[in-house]
Amino acid sequence: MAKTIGQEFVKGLWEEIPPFRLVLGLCPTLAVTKSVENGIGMGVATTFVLVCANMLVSILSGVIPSKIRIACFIIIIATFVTVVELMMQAYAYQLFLNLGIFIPLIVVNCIVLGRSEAFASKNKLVPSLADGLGIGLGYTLSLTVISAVRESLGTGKLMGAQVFPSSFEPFAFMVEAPGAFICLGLLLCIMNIIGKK
Amino acid sequence: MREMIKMVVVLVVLSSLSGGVLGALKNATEERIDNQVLKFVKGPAIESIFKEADNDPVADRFSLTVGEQEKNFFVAVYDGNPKAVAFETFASGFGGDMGVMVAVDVETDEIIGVSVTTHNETPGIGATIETNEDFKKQFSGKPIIGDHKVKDDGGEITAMSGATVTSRATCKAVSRAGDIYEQVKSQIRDQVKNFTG
Amino acid sequence: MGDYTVLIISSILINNIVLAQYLGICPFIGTSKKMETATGMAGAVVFVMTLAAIITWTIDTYFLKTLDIEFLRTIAFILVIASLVQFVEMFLKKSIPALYAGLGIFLPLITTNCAVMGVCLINIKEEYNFLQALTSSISYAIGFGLALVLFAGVRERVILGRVPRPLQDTSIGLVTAGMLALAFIGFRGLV
Amino acid sequence: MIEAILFTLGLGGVCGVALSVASKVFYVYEDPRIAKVEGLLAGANCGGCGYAGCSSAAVAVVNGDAPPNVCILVGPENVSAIAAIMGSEAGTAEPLKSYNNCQGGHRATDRFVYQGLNQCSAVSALYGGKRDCQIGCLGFGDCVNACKFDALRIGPNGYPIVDKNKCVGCGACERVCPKSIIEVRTMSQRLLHLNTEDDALAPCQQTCPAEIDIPRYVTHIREGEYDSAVDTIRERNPLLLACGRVCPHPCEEFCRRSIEDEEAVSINQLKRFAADMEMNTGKRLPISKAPDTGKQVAVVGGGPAGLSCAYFLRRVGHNVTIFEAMPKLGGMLRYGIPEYRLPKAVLDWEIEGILNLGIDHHTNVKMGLDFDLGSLVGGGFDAIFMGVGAWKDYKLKIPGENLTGCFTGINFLSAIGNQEKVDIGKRAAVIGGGNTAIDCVRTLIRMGVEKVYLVYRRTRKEMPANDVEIVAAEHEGVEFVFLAAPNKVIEDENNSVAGLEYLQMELGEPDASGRRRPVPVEGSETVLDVDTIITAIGQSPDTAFRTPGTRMEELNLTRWDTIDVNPDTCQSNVPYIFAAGDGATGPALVVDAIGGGRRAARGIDLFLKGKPVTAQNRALLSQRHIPESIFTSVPGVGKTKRKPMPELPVQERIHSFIEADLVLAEPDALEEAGRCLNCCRLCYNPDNPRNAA
Repeated sequence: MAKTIGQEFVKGLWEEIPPFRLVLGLCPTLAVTKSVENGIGMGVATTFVLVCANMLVSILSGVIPSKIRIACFIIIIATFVTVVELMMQAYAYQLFLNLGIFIPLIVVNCIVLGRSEAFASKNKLVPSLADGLGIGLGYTLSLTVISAVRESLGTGKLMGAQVFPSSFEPFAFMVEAPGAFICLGLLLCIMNIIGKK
Repeated sequence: MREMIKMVVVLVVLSSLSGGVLGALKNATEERIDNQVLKFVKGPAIESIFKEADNDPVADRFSLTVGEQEKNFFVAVYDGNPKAVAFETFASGFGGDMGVMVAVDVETDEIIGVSVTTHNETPGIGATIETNEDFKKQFSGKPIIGDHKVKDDGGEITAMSGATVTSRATCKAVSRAGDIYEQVKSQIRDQVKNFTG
Repeated sequence: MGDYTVLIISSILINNIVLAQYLGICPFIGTSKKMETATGMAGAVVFVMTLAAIITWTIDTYFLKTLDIEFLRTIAFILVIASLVQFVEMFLKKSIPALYAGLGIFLPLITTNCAVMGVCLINIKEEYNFLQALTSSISYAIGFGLALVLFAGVRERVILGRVPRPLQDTSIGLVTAGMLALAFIGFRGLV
Repeated sequence: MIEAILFTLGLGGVCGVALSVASKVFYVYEDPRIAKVEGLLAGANCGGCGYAGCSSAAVAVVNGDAPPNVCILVGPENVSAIAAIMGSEAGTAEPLKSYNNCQGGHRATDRFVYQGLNQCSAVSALYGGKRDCQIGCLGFGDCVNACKFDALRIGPNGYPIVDKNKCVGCGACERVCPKSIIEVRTMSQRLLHLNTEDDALAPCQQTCPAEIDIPRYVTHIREGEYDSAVDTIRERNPLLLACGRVCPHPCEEFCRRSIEDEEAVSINQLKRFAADMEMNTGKRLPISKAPDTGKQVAVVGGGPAGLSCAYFLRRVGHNVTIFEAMPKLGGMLRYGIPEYRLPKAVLDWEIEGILNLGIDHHTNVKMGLDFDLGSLVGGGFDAIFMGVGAWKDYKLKIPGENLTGCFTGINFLSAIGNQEKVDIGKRAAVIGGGNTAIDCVRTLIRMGVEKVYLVYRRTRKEMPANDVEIVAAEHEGVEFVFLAAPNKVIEDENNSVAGLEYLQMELGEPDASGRRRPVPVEGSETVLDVDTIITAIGQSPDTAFRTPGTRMEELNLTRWDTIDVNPDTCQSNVPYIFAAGDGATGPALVVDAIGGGRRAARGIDLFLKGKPVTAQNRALLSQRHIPESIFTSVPGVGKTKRKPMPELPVQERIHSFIEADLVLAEPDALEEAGRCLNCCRLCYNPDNPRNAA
């Protein structure tokens, strides 16, 4: 527990960056990374839920009986997911349409529940906030990277701007399901190579 | 037993708190969400009809009860003069219900324009109704009240080639719009006056 | 009847829940290392998915829609699914220990299986009626099981291959899943 | 908004109530630690650990199948908390270490030429591997590749070698090994492991009632690692000094060398050599033990079975208290085996070492007199081990048996062992043919008795005593009277013994045990002129511990008065009472009692942990050999001379109780250890490597 707030924050960006180091939350990772926009949107939504749920769980951890803690965490998380859902409908409707059922599915993203249980329920408010923010931003970062790879290879464009010369024939399959799996598998492999000391 | 009661109480309190918070949030954002939904779902259809309107017809709307249903009416203001409303009707197309937005001049009871909101038609055939302006233009200027039919059925509308079913469904929807308009014509006229750009 | 055939085929093969809809990937990767585990998990998923779909459909239709509180769908569904899973687990453990040993131990894994929640949401989104919802959820579950069992079969062989160290485990697993997904794309022409 | 609140309230209520009720209605007992461990896991049920959800992972941790750090989500605090939960029980808190069981390397023959992938998992898919041996190492080193800590390498003989300093016990190697060559076990798991059909077992190890890993300690001795040899023996036998002296070494009968060579490897002498090495340095080797479990076990009887059981229970972390009826611990080792075979100083040193582990003991307390079952249960003991031995001599049931000058074997020996003065005469007869009888005659010789007879109703061939002992007794001048059935004791005017009348016997038809039944010859009464008679014709347990009014009365006894237990688990019909040793088996070898004590410790450990007390899966038990490992010929083994055991000259030894048998000298021991073929199930090291089998 000698970690400072800063370290708690930073670890999410590299040491425990999901979904590479913590191989969790794969479904949205694969599903929404067709475009960078969606990737970032999903990342931000997850970060919001993570931070809020972490904070609330760390505040309430004294009150919640341990036997039903998972149920309580689920309620808390589901509440924030619904908040995100409503806010997104109100302010970013296009993104809401793009992400579709993956927004309500943040509730079953193991990263969120995992952090609540593993970290927030045992730590004070500020470290929990830092942890949530760190992991959330790490997740956003990963999603951005994956979606950047997939979008650029799959469509030849990135955020609408052409990144490959027009002679480049996009690998259409990169934006399809098989591309998602293979892309993530190879990125995981690259992370393994980099991470090896 | 005590423990069990505590568990249930905590669960109940937490879930009802969450319900309350979400309910409040929903109330607060409801209007905006409705706007967003209409803007993204009906918006494009309305805009394509009311291209020259001074106001935002999606925002300027009222609802009336027709039969048992609530129906939204979008008001278009031309030169500070609210003179047209648009509303949606449905008819069964080739691939299920098809939504058609019909705009009516409240002063002359003539159709201003017709556009499709939602459909599930066969791509390349029925689905071309989205872009087939020639087909849709046929309705403009016709009185709203009355039966609209394709030529095969003894009407005046030329069907899209190869997409008779879709064309018929459009006619049917427009005819239904006429029925509705007839029922609530006076109410519409009263309501429209409130919107003065 | 034809509609249902189309629904079944498209749910199992074309829109396979894992390989085309990207749902339930965590348990898909996690429980596919051994064939035994995979078949157990597949069975448990069919069971829970069907049950969950029935209950959530009922709740959605008779409570959420009538009370006009559809925005509470997420919280209601997850609570119902989590409680249901826990309930079924306790029930099996006490009453049918043999079945529990085979399927029950996989039940907790299903709580956070986004496939279950996902199918419930798809049923609502597609505005299925009760029978359609039931058919689609059973078919999706079978699709999940099919993908899982196929994948486990492949993975059991993959360990015999010489996989470079950085690619080992999850990494090669994902690439394998990609190949499987590619094969499933071939079903698209079916309907 | 009101609807929203009401709905969620209702939903929460329904779910909460349903689950609470269900948790009561569908309650099933679980190890409480599972819930505790599960509470420390993330609860996300993500499956990242490879187990089916958090509760499965918790079960795996509690069963010792998964390490405490199994969860990929939780941080180090939780891992150490889980380890702490598990640490309160023998098991995972101890360092897990990888052990390589196969010493075989390339010694076993190959059945086919394999040219596939260089991976164990691949070759094992093909008929279980190319080696002839079904259990042996395949040698492609999947384990080496699996190890993330560089703790494994393939040694020069083609089998993996573990670097114990680097091994963290993660179990990766064990999981990839398609055989059971690499085993990751805690010390407790190894201590209580019984020989199984799948183990890499040499014939000698299969035979040893205590299941000592003989090839391993002989190898240690050969390589001069005497401390390791002692540690290896101590994994199975805490009484190595005593056993090294008194064990009749059944293991040597199955030594593969004895098939081709004249004599087997002198296994027991090597054990004694290693044990004496430790004692003679005067420094005790440290004995590791698991963290305390907080469970209390009472061991009734401080003999070899009790000491062994107490020792193993203590090492796996339970608290043990020994209750001994005699003034000192040791049981038959002290009171049945005479000083010249096992010096008391040696025994004291050995017992002290066992007690040093932290075992309490009370002496001079007899069950049924000073305490009973009620006081043990009331005293907070969770389980009771009965190692009461067999101390009641059988009677001859002939007239005059109770005259002055008549003794019974165990009474006599224990009086001597207790350094009491025993009033014996000049001429003595000992009746019986077992080890107790031999111990009696050899003791009498040393006490200065002029003429010592040994009266036995069959012939020398049928004598159950150890042959070495009989030979030694012959050397020391004992006169054997065979085929003699005592008829009556002749009485003089002082109510003392004046002679022993016996009937001459002849051998008749073989009886059920295969021995020819002695039949008395009519009118052949003969009188031996003796003034002291010791009857040593066998013993049974003294059942005075069965105090009326306690549950002891329910304890089932066999018709020989021994405690009726399941031989595999040593559990009696009263679940918390276990028994082993002579008290459960009837008179047997010390090494049987030691093995029994360990089996009982295993049973008690299972019982204390709330696991089903059952026999170990595929355990060999009761000396069943693995048929394929018993050879009729051993090619490549030549004749070498066994190093003779040094002993005191007869004249010197018969006048004193000084230890008669001496220990091997170091060079001899090394040479003797070199005779070992280092066998496993099928492999062995032949003298001539060209004839490798």
